[in-house]
Amino acid sequence: MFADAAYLLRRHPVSLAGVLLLALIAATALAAPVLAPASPLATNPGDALLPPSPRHVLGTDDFGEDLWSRVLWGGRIDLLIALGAVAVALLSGCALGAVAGFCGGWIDEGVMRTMDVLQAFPSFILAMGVAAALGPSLRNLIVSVALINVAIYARLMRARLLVVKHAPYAAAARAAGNPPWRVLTVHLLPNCLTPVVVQSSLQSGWAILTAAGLSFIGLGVRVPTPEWGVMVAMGVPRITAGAWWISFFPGMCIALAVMGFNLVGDGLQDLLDPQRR
Amino acid sequence: MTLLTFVLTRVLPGSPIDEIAGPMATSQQRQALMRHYGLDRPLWTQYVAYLGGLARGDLGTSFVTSRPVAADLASFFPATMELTTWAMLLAVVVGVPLGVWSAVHRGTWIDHATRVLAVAGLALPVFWVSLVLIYLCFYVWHLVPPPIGRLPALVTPPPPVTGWMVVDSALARNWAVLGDAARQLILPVAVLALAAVAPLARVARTSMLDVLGAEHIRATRSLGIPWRRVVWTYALRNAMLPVLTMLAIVYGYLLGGSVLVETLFAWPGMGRYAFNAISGNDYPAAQGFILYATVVYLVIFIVVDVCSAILDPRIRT
Amino acid sequence: MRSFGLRLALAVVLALAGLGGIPAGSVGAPAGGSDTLVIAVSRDMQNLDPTNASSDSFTLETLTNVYSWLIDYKLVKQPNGQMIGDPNAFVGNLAEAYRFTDGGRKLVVTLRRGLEFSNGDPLDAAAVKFTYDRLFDQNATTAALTRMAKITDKGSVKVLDDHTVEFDIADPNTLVLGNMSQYGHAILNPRVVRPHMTADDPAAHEWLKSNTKGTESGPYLLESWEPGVQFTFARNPHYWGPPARIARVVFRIVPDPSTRLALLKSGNVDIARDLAPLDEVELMHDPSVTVYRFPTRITSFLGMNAKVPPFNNVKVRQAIAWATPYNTIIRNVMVGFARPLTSPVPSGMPTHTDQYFAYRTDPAKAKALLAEAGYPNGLSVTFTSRADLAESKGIAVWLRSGLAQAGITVTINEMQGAAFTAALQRHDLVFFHHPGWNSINNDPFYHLYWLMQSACCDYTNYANATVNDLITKNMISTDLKARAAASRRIQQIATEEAAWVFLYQPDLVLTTRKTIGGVVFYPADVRVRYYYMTKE
Amino acid sequence: MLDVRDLRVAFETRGRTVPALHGVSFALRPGTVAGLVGESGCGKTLTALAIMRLLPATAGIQAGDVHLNGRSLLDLPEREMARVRGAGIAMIFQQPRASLNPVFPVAAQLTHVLRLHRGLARRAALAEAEALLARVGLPGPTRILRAYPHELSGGMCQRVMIALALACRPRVLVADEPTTALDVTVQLQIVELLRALQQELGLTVLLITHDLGLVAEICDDVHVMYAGRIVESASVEALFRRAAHPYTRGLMTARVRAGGRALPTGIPGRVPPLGQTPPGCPFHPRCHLAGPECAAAEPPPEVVADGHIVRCHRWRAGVA
Repeated sequence: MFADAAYLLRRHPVSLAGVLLLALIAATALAAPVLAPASPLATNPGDALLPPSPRHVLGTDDFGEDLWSRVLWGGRIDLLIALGAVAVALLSGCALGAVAGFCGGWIDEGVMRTMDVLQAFPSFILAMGVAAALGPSLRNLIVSVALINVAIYARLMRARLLVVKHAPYAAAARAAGNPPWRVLTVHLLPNCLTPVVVQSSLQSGWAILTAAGLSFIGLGVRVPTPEWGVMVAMGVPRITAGAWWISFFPGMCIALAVMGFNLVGDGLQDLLDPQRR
Repeated sequence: MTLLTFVLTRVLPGSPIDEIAGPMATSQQRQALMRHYGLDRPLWTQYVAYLGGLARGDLGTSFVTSRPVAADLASFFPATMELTTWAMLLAVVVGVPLGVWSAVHRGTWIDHATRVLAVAGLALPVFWVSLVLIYLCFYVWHLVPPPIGRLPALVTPPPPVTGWMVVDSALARNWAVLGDAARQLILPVAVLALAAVAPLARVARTSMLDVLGAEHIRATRSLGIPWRRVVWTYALRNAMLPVLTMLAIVYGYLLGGSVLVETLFAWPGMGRYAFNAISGNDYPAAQGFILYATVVYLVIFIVVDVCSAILDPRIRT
Repeated sequence: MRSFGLRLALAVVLALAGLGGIPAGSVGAPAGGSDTLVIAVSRDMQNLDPTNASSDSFTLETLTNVYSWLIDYKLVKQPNGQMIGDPNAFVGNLAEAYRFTDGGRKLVVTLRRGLEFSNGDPLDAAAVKFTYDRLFDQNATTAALTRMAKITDKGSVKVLDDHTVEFDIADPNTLVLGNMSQYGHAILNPRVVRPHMTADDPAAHEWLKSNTKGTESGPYLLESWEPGVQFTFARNPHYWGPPARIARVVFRIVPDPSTRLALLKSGNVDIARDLAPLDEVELMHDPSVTVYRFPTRITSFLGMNAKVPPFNNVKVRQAIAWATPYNTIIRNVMVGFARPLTSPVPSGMPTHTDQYFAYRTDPAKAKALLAEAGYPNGLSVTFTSRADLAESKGIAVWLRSGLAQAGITVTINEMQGAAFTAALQRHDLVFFHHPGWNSINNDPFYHLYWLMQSACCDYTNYANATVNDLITKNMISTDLKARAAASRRIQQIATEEAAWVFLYQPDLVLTTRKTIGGVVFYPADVRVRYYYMTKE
Repeated sequence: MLDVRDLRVAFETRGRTVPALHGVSFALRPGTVAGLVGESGCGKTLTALAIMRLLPATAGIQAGDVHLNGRSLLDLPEREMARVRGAGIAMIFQQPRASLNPVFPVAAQLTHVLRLHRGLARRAALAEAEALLARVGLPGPTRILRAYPHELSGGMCQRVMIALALACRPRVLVADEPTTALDVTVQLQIVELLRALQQELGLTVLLITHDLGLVAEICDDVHVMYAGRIVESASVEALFRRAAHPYTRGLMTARVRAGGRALPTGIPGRVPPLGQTPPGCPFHPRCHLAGPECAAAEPPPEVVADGHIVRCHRWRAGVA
């Protein structure tokens, strides 16, 4: 597996770049308390809207908060959103898909029709509706972003499960007297995870973008949480007034993180799908 | 489906009456309005009434625009449809060749570069790109007209036939308006296409790689057919099926209305409508929108099925 | 063999190239000629029924420009040459003259001769009677405001002759003219409206919500309304007064403020509404743009629910009032487009005084008060702001850091517009920013009644027996001296008790191209009258 | 006619180079049928693809040369090579159905080739296509022209493929297990067709097969491959009279039933997987004659008789 990965990274410098990007972002986010010169929430009325300078390397925003510190801390929030939303979607989606695929019958029918309905909604509008209903907060943002992806995982999981369900080893496990839940969790699920893993990486990028979009229309996390989407949203009206740096740097961070997740997802796809090697 | 949308709109916090009644309304006035809109009845009665209306093709009346929701949808839908369709066409024209090119040059710097480019297009927050492009292309360079919607402020729209400004003005042989409408489209179409290129290119690439590895491609090459023709004629058509499905997904997604792009370009489309409906607790409008989105989703997938059958004879039988 | 992809690509490229290549006509072109005014507005109008209209600013502005009512504010020239509609001086509008008789128990209004609605129908006493009958039958907001001024029911409105109408006033008071000088009292055309009255909808509310055709009596008529896109005014040829200077006004709905700004700067619109304060400051340096700023009487305050702990404790409210960073908020959020609010009665309203306002930003004093209140170790509160208002967000952030200095930890809770309004009107909000209340009647008791006593709008549940008593006694009264004294007393109590945190009175900022003139300001209702405007 | 010299092909996987063809050499005489024989996985198809320069992206030609009528094919630019394919050498494949593009009807594929290679107009191409289909023995050619590959049987597909290959009028035809995937009865028909066409058109044919019965039936020369090497070359008569290589003899004893898909050889063990070729003679672990020298060095080609070459240290022991 490691040899595979090493080979792949050599053949796919772009994926390697993605991994490095994500590693960099994760590292800076983790090291934010050490790297950040100021608290991300330290307001200063006299320092509002300063352009980048040696004192504030990325400038300051409306509240005189140091953007460099906020960008660093924002990495934590955004990675949390990405991973949180994907984790929630993955766990609930896979659970639903697994149950549907494993049980079949009316349970399958019911679960999958519900997923159909979920997917028929335009996803951003669905997220918007849920976020509006729950009110803006980090937790609700994660939930609304997760909800729009549940169906994807449920579908992937069910499709894969239907394939492996009849594999010889599954029959063997059943014949050995394992109870159904054990067959499902121990013998079947591990064999269904490949497409799910690939999807997760791609969805993480989407999650950050969706969250940023929700923030832009005021349904994201609460101010003054240092989240990149909110920061871009706050800075966007300042572009025309010349204060480009407020939205530019967090915008670049979003772009880099999303690119990282996407490139890694691409790479994973190649790595885990033997046909496409 | 209708039940779900009904419940979903009702869990929105707040009530439309507070906005309608204004701050000074007394509780009796508020109650009178509730009665007027039938909001005082139990939820299930409201639901039955809503279903009854639906059966007659009546989607109710929007609280915000005070017009029948059906009429609202009919006027907002073509705006989104026109924007989205042009964007999709552009994305296909750019994304599919990019994906194919990338697949053909697999593993080379061309492949890497196109993939990075495509992913970059996807990775930029759309509202951020929109604003930067508006700022540069309109405000600084004057390349495009102001982002003021479908037509400049003082232009009289052509008589509506299809609801597509470009088509309607062509039908009316009003070339000046046609030009105006087309120029208004340039920037929002470009922004939407930017995000749609990446998924199309990605699918085109993977699917093309699959096809290029197929026996029949080798057989075709063994007949001395030039590589270019093999790729663009023989392989492309085989590779189009997954692309078509992705196209449908993206198209359906965009037809739901891109709230952000429509907001920034003052485009009177479905996304804006839905946003206003949700933030204004406009139940009938929100329900109508969701119903519309579902229908669009179904229609698109039927169209895709038909197109797949045309592309691939094996599906026909 | 045909190449499907290639052909499709070619077709699209040709189509796009063809469209893009059509000669430019409007790229960067200025807004319409001198006969048309183009305005970028942030949102659409909603419900146009004058007596039961939605309260958003563009709906009310439209009503104000397309309808006329009997009595209106008097135009006066200020020392600086600016024309304003004096909120405390009234003149006849559709009325040629009006007079109080019977010791203020009757208001007799004489209509101008030959008044017509926009469709040419006569506007006479019968139309006035029809209007007020409908108003009372409908019993909506305007009816409540009319009753407030003691014109109590249909029977109080009598037609004396074709041109004369008499209003009975149950108790003489100072509120009548101010309450009548607004869109709710727009005279409606019975010949147009009556056919839309049905058993289900006796007030023709459904029709009036989205129609004005034929019943307009103001300088403009609503020529067209494409929901979500634009609405247009055209000059009303049947208007009695001086005709609107500019023939057409086009309101274009442009939801994003940066886009509106760009449109104004590039000259694609004549006026851009609702810009961000920071952009407005920037525009002051733009030689092609005029930034008008008018001081308003709009009160923007922080509400603290007096029924909910810890805000039921006067000391806690005072502590917050001492900890609030007033100057920072005015300087950084409003960028100077506001002046401090120093009393529940705003500056510009009769009897306003700032002599009781002692608050400054003094965290030490706030801490001391908190300790007295039993919170020596600080306090945690949740502050609710409107997610869709930039200034509300800004205030939340500054307040959070300001109050932190005094040991008060603030958690910010943002609510969407509709949810915020609903919670506000149920008086459910505990600690929140009220973006601005404007009392259309420039009368302190009108103002105080609504914000401190009424069931609807005493959002903070503020209840002080003395204050209540003084409002009840003096609201309906013509004893100006007693009223002034009572108003001062109320201001003293409410300020000392920190009924609210008094934040600021925002300016009305109107940003226009240099070519636009004739801007007249009406402090009473803060609505823009487009019919005075000129364009070079 | 077609001359393959010391052809070396290797796979590039996981950053490693795994040789697959270790210097394959043979020549086709004009107008004859040569068989390329061996178990699955010994590099027969790879040899054919290398000749056509249609190797998968992971495989590359390391050394050697392929000459067609004295012209080196490996040095040709891709554009020229495309011209050689079809007109110079055509190829038919193991899986006839998979070799036809599923989304185009037969007519489209056939006329395209005719128009491209022979410059026929649309109408003429259609007529020629019909004639070709008739020539390869397809009944009702007009109906077949309209059909899609999935609507045809495997045998019909192979006939269409043959028609496609013949459409360019090639000089050399490479037939890669043309009958393996087909029913037994159909196999015979296709073999008959190939033989008839070969004689009629004077084609030079390289027939790749694991079926020695088929070889005996239609080939003039035989080249036996094992683990990426030609281990024995001879005329059919010479080979069947006196096979020199123990591997060839193993193959012949196994030839009980003609056309069995998986060949139960009389040889113990299996073909070594790529990259795990044993040192010395690659066949020695399976060879009943193997001696110590077999593991030490790869045997050089030795002449058994005129035109009969073998690579075995101990062939004499076997023949004796």
